[in-house]
Amino acid sequence: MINIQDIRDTARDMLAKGEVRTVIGYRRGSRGMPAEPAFITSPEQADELIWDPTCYHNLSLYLVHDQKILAHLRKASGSPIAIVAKGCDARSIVVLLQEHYFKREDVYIIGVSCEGTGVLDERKLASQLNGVQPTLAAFDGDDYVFTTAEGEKRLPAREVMADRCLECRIPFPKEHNVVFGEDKTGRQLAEPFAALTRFEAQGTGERWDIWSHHFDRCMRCFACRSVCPMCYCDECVVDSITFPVTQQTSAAEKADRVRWIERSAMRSENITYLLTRAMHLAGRCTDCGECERACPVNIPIRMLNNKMEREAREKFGYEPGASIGGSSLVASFLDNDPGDFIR
Amino acid sequence: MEKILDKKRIDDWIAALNDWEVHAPALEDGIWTYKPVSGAARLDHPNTRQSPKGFTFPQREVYFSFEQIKGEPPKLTQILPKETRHVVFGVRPCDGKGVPRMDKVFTDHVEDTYYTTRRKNVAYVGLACNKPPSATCFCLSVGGSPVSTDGLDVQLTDLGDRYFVKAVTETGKALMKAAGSLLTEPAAADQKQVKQVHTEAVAYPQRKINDPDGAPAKLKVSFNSPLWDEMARACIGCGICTFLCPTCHCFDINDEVHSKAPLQGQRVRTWDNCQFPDFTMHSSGHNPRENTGARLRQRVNHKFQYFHENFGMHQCTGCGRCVSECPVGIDIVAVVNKVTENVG
Amino acid sequence: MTKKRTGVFVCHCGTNIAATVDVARVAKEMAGEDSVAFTKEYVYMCSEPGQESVVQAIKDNKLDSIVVTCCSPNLHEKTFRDNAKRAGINNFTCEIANIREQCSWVHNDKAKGTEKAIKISRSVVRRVNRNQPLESIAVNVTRRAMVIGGGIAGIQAALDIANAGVEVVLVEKQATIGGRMLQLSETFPTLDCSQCVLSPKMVELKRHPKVKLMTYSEVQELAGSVGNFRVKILKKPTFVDPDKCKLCDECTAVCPVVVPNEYEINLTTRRAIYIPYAQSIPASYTLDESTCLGLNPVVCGKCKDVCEADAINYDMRPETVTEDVGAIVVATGFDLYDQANMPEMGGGKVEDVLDGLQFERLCSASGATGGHILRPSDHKEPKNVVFIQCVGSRDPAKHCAYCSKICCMYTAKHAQLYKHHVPDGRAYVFYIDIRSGGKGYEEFVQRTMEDNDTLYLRGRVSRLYRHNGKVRVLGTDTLSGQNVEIDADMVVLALAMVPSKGTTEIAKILKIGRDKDGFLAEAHPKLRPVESVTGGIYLAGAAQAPKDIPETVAQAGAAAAKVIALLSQSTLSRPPLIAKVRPSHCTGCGMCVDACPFLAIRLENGKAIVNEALCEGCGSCSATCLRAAIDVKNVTQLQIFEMIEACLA
Amino acid sequence: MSEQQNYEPRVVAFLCKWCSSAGSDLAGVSRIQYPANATPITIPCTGAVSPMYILSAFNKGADGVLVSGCHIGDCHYIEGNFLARRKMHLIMELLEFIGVEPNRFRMSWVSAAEGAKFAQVITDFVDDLKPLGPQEKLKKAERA
Repeated sequence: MINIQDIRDTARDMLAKGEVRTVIGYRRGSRGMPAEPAFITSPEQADELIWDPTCYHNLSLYLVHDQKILAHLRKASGSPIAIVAKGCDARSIVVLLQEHYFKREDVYIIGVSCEGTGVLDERKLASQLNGVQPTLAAFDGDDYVFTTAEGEKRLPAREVMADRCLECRIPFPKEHNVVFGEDKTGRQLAEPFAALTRFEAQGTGERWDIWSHHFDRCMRCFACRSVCPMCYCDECVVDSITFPVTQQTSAAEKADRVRWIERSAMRSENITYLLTRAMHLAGRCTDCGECERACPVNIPIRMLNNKMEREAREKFGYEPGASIGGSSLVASFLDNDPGDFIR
Repeated sequence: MEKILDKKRIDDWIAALNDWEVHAPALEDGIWTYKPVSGAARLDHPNTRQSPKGFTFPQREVYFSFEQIKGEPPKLTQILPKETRHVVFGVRPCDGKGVPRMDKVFTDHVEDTYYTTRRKNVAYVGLACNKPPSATCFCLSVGGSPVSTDGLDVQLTDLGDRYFVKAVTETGKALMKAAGSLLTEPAAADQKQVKQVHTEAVAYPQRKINDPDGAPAKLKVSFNSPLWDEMARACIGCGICTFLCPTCHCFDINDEVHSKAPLQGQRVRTWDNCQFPDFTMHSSGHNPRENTGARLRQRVNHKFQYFHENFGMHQCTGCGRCVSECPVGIDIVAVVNKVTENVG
Repeated sequence: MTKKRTGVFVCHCGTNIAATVDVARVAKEMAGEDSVAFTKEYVYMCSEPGQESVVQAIKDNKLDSIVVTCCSPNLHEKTFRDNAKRAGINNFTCEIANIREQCSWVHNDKAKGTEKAIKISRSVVRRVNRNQPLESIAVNVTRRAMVIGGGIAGIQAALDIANAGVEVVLVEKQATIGGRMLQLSETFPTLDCSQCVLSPKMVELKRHPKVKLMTYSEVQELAGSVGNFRVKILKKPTFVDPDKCKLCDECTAVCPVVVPNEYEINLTTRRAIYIPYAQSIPASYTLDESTCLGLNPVVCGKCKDVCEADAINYDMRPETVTEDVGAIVVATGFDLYDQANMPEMGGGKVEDVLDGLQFERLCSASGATGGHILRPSDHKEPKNVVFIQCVGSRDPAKHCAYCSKICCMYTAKHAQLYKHHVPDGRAYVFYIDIRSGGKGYEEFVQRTMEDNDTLYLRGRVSRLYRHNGKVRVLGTDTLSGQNVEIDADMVVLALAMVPSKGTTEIAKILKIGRDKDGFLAEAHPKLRPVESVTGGIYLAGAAQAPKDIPETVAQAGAAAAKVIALLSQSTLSRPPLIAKVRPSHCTGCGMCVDACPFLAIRLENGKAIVNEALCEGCGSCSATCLRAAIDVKNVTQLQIFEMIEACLA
Repeated sequence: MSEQQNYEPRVVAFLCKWCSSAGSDLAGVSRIQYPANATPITIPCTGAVSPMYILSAFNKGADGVLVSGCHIGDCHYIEGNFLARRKMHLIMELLEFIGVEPNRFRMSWVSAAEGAKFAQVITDFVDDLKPLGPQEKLKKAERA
């Protein structure tokens, strides 16, 4: 069981000593139960930090933001940033380190173990609470406890936990500077890739019916991409909402961008966008599930990434975020990679 | 015109609207979405995930097609929306409020043919909120009300086993007339109950913008407030807030080329979003709104200052979608309150 | 980007293209492309007037780029790029659309062929529209060559190169150079002694100041490209110092290990320490590590004890040597098709059924029998010998599809040699037909038949087996239409020539292609017969296809001439189609660094940097980069994108 | 039925320059006839085939996409086809996963010597594509 005071003390201490310039963690949000990202820069603010089942955000995204801001301001990073990271978040940081996005010494990882639970899926909770609005969520052993207008409501975490947490194999941040909570690696609340396996059992036609329905619904708000720490490209190859233009960029370079897809949110374009994203996350996605959580129209985006994750694991023996050194999945190969599909 | 409709007969009314394509909220994939009605319509939704603005301002609008054979002048053919008549059931008052605001944008100075063609062919049958459907509702703070009829053609009020049906516009009357004998005259008790439901609805506690009337002036002087950057620190720059918003209307125009020789394609308008980093990117690489703070300020100021200066009303209708759906908890109510808190 | 002015030149190739592609329509469709300012069709674009018209059209129409829609770029890309240069525009703005090999020759439906030709041409026009003018990259040349294989092909190539003053490294897998030719007794059609003509060349090679000889060595790895190869060679230990060895032969006398002698095609045996032939170069013994009792004085050590010259050293270890060379000749030779694949011919298990090379060793004065033809089973002179041609060759259903080319001639030679040794013997030859093209070849065969009284039977042998101490051969004489049954004392099989064991591996190491039969593939069957598809690597001898000695020597000379020509230049130009980084998009993730097979990319200040000298332009980086921050020049993602579009228009 | 017989699938074939493109040249030199449905795009190496090319070809209406290169171990660039094998495996799995018919994407190894094999690969691919009919799933609708 994590005592939030430990995290606060660590944050306060490090800020007071000037060892870090910011602590990125979670705090109470203004709109009710869900936590929100907190950027703590002074020791006095440390007590704002919280740790509860709504701390679902993968905060490593803000390490990426920080690098972008520094690059924009042409500033060196100076002292490191401390970040509260769950198992999946820490693995994201490992992938970012593997891709040289920043240096290990630029980040101080305050690891938090998800222990026997994980984070909340608000959609599951809503269906359990039948319209009652919770105002606070808390961990209590293997349960979540919710504060509502109608009193306290206790639910086994397993019933309202995010699927990815149920399926998580390593709910512990192996890469860390300091870690809180017990390492419950090996706990398995649900079969990994369970939803994926169920989905795959269907025929080609059924799979297409389901996916085409979802592809039709994508609005291309790019929340999935914007919330993803791995989608750090300055310009997305498929549909850019950011152009890295510098004084050196020639007119030809500006004009000659490949238009892989149109801006129209049509099925064909949405497919190309979403499949490209899945391909580009192959071997990089650590299944933090933020893309699926952020999606305002509930497209099961995570399943695409899961599919790639399983292929990488089962066919190529590759585990994203397992180690800082070593080549990326698609930048490497093994002599005995499967080739039966090739004629 | 005020009538009573037995809840069980709503499908008969919809069936009677055979000149119209009828849409109503349906629960699909865990969210409420406007769908063409097939079978029974149930208006027991809180609010739809997306606003109904797509009926007049679709995410993709084709302006015209173009064709050019090498050496010849280009040929342009305008493509106007089909003149299909749509009626949308279950529109919440906040989204109804969005309609006149969109009208202002697309018809006030310049008439946008694409918008007006769609607008004249759509009717909204609203549904008053007996209590706020979401914890993030704040219509009362922005000149709205859970029982507002603005922008609607018909207003329904849920009276348990029946709806109180009130015509707001001539189109609304026509829709009601099409129902014929399905609509009955309200009894005095009905009138009384409606009044009571409406009173209670307005009295129901909501989240509050502390000084909505003072907001335009206060925001104006807070342009350079450091709070913008602070409040936007967590912003991820996605398009959820604007795409779900009933009044966000920014768009991008692109040519979609289908063939290069001969040149063929379409010019299309698609939704755009002021929170995307490229929204104000100049081709030089300079971006006047270069960070999330500047972009959040733009959206909030547009809702609460610029629009107000132009049209004398807040653009925000208090639906709360941008608050509830923001993946990182950016909360327009909190932002306005915080930025205006200690100003004059 | 200012608009391109592209010229499109549609070649009829006589009727090769025009018969199944509507060339006029291709030209018309291309004229409709935005960037196309000029189109022309012509019957033979590669002819002198055709080429001139291209040059003229470029000048007259101020074209800045051209597309020639014709045959494979392997044939005329260089031709037309040179023309582009001659006309004053950059040669890398010229591209070829292959509408012959990839279209007109493989589709006889004119409507469909035309449609496809248009798509191919259009995609290339779109590609050229984005081609950048590029300059070739000059690289220094290493003025050294390597020859792989020390048979007659390798020896000849090495001598020719060395005599031009270029240093040569000759790498031979066996303990001696000489190869297959050293195993032959006499050669057709002159019946001169094989060793007598070869040995002087071997000695010359050994003594040549420009030749570095590496026997008992194998090529392991190749890096670099034309002009600058780096070759890793494994030098296997012989455990005998050739400088000390006095060739006294005391060691073999004491060696307790007896194994089949592969140099005598297993007709005799040798010891674990041995010398392949008396004429071996280097003239030294070799201790075969795999059969020696253990290189250990405690276990055996007899040879070391007996060696007065102290030439034997058990502590020798394999050594890896790196050689830098500018060009390579591959002359790895042939083996015979394995008899085990031919159960109808006894599968190699019937006594007194020999292959051609074994028969050569029987005839050879240096062979096991001292030049007497004695059959292996009982060492008696065979009185009836059956020679069978086309064994394993010309049999696409079961064995090798190709004609092994030299078997008609060497069988005739074998028959003559037999008759010379055993004048009262009877020689039979089973043949399908006689292929005796070559100077003096037909006359030689006729002499075999007439002067040497050899019975030629036209037909195949269906079966052979031991019967009453003889080999019973069952065959058909298709001329008389009768079955033939011969009880032979000895049978000689003219087995098909196949690429030598290890050809597959060497081809892989060198990245040169093999043809469908496994022989090393030439770059073009007619116009580039001694070049491999890889620049700077040349082919000689039977590794490329079955051939006889004169042909082998000629090809070796040709390969040597190519090497000398290549290395006579002080610099070479490399195609500039190499990777280029867009620093604005590069985040320095390093995935391209990992993907690059040539270690040509490194990270510097958080951005990828391409080493232009190492980059080969394969594009693995660009397909791996997630943010399109690296592209191969003139094969950019934008270009491929537009080509895809053109293919589906 | 007759419509299906008349239907001609449109295939984009990415051929590596050294093996499969040379193999297709050999098919030409040998005059081996095969269906004209596949338009070749020659690329330096299969390792240069970005998954984007495959998605893009389907987006632009290809009924089938072929990627063909050197046999494993024969890559002119040493290991480009190893990298390609992994990438193409992933994109193939992904396409199948969302319900694209497996026969729409194909990869083959065709060496410079395998002219007949090249012709066979194209023939088989076109035969397998015909029963599937036009590819509409990923294709950009021209008018919407």
